[in-house]
Amino acid sequence: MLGGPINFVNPLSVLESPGTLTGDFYALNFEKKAKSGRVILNLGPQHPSTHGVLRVLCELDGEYVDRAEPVLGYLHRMHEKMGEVKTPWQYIPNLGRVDYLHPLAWNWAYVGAAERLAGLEVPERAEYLRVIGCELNRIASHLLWWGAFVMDLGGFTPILYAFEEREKINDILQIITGSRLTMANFRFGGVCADGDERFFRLIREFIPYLRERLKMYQGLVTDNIILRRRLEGIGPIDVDMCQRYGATGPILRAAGLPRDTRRDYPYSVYPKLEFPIPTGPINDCFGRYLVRLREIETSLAIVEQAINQIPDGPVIMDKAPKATWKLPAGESYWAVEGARGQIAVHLLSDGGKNPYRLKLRAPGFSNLSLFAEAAQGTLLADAIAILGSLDLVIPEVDR
Amino acid sequence: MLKAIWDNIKGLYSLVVGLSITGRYLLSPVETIHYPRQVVDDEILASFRGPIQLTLGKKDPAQTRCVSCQMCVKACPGHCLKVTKGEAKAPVAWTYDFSYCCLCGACVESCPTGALEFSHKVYLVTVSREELIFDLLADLKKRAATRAEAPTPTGSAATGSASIAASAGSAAPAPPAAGTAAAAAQPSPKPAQA
Amino acid sequence: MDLSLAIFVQIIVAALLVIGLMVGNAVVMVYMERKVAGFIQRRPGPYEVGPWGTLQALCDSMKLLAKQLYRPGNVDIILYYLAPILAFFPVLLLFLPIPFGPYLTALNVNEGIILILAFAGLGVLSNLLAGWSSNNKYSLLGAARAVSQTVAYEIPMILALLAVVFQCGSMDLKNVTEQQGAWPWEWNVLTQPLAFFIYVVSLVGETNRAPFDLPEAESELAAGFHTEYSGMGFALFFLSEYANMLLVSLVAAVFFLGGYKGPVADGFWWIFIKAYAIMFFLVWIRWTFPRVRFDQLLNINWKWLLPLSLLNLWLTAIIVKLLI
Amino acid sequence: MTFDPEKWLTSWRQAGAWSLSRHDPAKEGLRVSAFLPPQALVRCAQELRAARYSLLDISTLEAREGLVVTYHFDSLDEPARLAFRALVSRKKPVAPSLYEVFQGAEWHERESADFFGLIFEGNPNPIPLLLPDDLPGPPPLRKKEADLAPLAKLGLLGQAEILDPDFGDLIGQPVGSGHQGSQAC
Repeated sequence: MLGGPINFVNPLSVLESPGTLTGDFYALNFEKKAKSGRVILNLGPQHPSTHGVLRVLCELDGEYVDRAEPVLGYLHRMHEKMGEVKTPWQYIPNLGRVDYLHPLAWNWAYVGAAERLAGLEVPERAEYLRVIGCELNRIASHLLWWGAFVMDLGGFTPILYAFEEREKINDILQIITGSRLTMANFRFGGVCADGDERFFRLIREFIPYLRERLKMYQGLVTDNIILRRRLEGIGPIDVDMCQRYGATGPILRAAGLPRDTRRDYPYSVYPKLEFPIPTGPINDCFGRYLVRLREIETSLAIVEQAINQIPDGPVIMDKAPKATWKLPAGESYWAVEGARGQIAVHLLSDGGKNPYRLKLRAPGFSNLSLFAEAAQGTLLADAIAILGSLDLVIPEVDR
Repeated sequence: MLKAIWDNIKGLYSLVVGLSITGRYLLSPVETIHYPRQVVDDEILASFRGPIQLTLGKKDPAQTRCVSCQMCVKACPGHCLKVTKGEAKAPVAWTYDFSYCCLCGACVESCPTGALEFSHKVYLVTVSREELIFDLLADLKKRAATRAEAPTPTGSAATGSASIAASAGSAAPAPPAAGTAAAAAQPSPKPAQA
Repeated sequence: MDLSLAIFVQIIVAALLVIGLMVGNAVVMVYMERKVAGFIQRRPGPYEVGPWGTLQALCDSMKLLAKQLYRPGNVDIILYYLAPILAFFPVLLLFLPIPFGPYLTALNVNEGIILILAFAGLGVLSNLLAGWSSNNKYSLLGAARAVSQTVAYEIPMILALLAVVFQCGSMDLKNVTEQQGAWPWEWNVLTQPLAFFIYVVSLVGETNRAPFDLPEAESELAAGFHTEYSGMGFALFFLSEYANMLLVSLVAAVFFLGGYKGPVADGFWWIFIKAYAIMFFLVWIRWTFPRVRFDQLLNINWKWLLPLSLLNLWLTAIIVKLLI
Repeated sequence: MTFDPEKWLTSWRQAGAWSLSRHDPAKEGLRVSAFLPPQALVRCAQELRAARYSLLDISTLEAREGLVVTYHFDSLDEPARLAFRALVSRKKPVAPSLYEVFQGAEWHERESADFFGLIFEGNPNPIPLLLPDDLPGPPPLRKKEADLAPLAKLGLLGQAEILDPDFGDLIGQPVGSGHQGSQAC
């Protein structure tokens, strides 16, 4: 009994005699701690607003969520084990599958960790192409989040507007990555393909276009009184909570701390680019919403500078590692800023054919872990809003 | 109290703004492409990485450049390639199981002779797993035959090293692909359009 | 005796016509909803079945009819099957007093609006039974929401209509129509703009349409009270939802927009044009706005609509008293 | 505020660290790390919490000497990533839970428990997180005896200053070795 409401027990019997529930291991474990007279609602794994296959067990007091516990693992594919049975090169396509909305950042975290470990030099043009790809990808990720979040709140149209932009970004990224979803154009020591004239032309056309569209988003969604009333003051997540749960990315920035791996641990050509780090005026759902929308503008600014600064040159180093390349022995922990927070890869090698151990630090994993505390005592609808505001991509959480 | 009323009136105005935006889009033309009747531009497909195929031979298009060195087979993370070496260097069988392929390009990039490239097959549809196991040598012969009927100028001299877009030797050699081939050879932000 | 037999036959014929109207309305509305949603979202909507997808709704209803009636385990069987029927049939009755044209009324009753409002309250019972009997927690929550929402939104709705009743001095729908003129400036909407606004807002709440579609809020409660219904059970809920929409829109047309009266020639076409204009507006806002939260929904009702409608009623009463 | 590695090295030395390492942040991504005795973990985590550090992740790996549990921390105020590690026996893998200090540790610990069969004492909800509750077989990331690499080879101790003699014996580096290197770094 995996999904849906926990077995078919009459809701009345829950009120009369708790303890008669049957369910799977997780449901029973959750139910053990439930107070009497409470309804236990099983949101997911198949549920319209759990973004894939997250499952949340909720103990409801009326419509108030008294206790919530996310149950993970429905999309677990053991990417860490796959990292140990494939050569470093062969593992690169896997990274696109870890987080399909911001695959290039995951590519970068892994490739970057290996490059640090092996001491590879990346040509500057490749670094710029990485920045452009990663930032466009971040915009695409935030756009999809924006649409899905508004859909969680009951507005169906924005997600399709977001997809229009997303398709344009996919058209652009397809030129340098060859695919539209699970992109993987990063190679050790560079990227696999150069952008052509059309690539830069499309980006130049896209930047003013998206800026215009962002104004439309403002009118259609951001200023909408219903949306504001749904989000303002809901689910405050302060710095202390972020610290205790290790939350990063827009959640931490909405809490008021300008932490951004691109700035704190400057990598690639980010030091040459000027961009603000948006921090939220408020730490509630609406603050997180605003931070993400501003990050779209920030990323646009970065891309605009990058396409103007990009130098000529090769896009991959000479004698770049091949598919059978071995990592030198050692340890490397390297992080990049993904759309959801700090993506880190802990890569250890004993000099063998495959990496010895690969640990993927998924920002969504830490961000989701605070949901139980943030959702406590909120209405069910607010809990859904909080869940949406965390920007979850379940494949990334489950890995 | 008064402020609350004023806020609500302003809020009602925001609803009108939202309605005007969706109303505008209601009257604007649709954005989608209606697939069987319309298709996306070839320009977009030119950079799409579909299932791999063998590059047409230099002298005889039907003759593959593959020398059965097994580099691609070793590089493939999905173990989807099978190359059987014949008497000479040339392969006698070249099987490609697309159902295991993750389109990473390891084979294309590791091929020392540039015998592999990505196709631009977007509309590939099969109803069974078996149909996804391609015999690439037969496919090459078929393409060579079509090409012989309608010869088109291509610039597919690029060795399969770095550029994914360099695979311009397919049946639909779009100008942008040739342009990227030039860009890969001598990268610059604005390569000369071929 | 003869007269009562004639009325009986008239009602039977009218009921059959109304069933036809309800089904036809659902077909039109499904098509309109999907087409409007499609164009708002910049896609074509239904396209393949029939010219411009016009037969899509018919095909959908065929599919629903042909589907197996799947019943989950441990449901309360009687109530489970009773609920969709109960949702469908009271709505039939509600169309009887509506004056579709100068001589096109199924049942002339003096207190037509009372009849409509009284039976409109029955609809919520079916939601409650559906949610209760289907042995699903989402359904139960949806049913609880449906009851409190519908009960709450009926009050400002009644009060808004009552203001018009005060003004016209009649509860007879035909009489109310006759007192309005053909042109828009002769309609009640000009004399009762606040009542019209309140009525339209509570109409959205009453028919459980987005942004007030809390009982079936899909991102929270999967599908709310009808989560466990498939096939014909679902189709009946669907029919009754659209029939309810048509009904309240017709009432709005009668009370505020001059009913069957219109420029050039009076007739049933005017009332339908007006009703479908209101329904188009309902569809439009559904695809524009996010959903409100449940407590906000009730706050809007009790803190804003109810005082406003009372104020409106009071003002109307004073003005009517002074003028007469 | 600038990062002062000495502060943490001193604090860990007092806590009875087995070894202390300085790292090259550009290459390894960390400033300092230390092997701490398991009983000192919670206290050191509390110090980090008081200094506004947050727990990034818990990364476990199996080496020949035992299971190494690496706790990665980052400061909320400055770029100062650091880590401390615990070495636990492969036969009886028990480590203390950091749940009381960093609530986010609960999930990371459960993940390590899934993958390596580690037991975290004090975890409030010690049930499988990512793997199903009825998964047969050993924990998936445990390696075969023959595949295990020694700690020294994995670069965890590159420039380490060994403080504990038993630990030094275990990893084959005497106390005080690597000290010069650590100073030079």
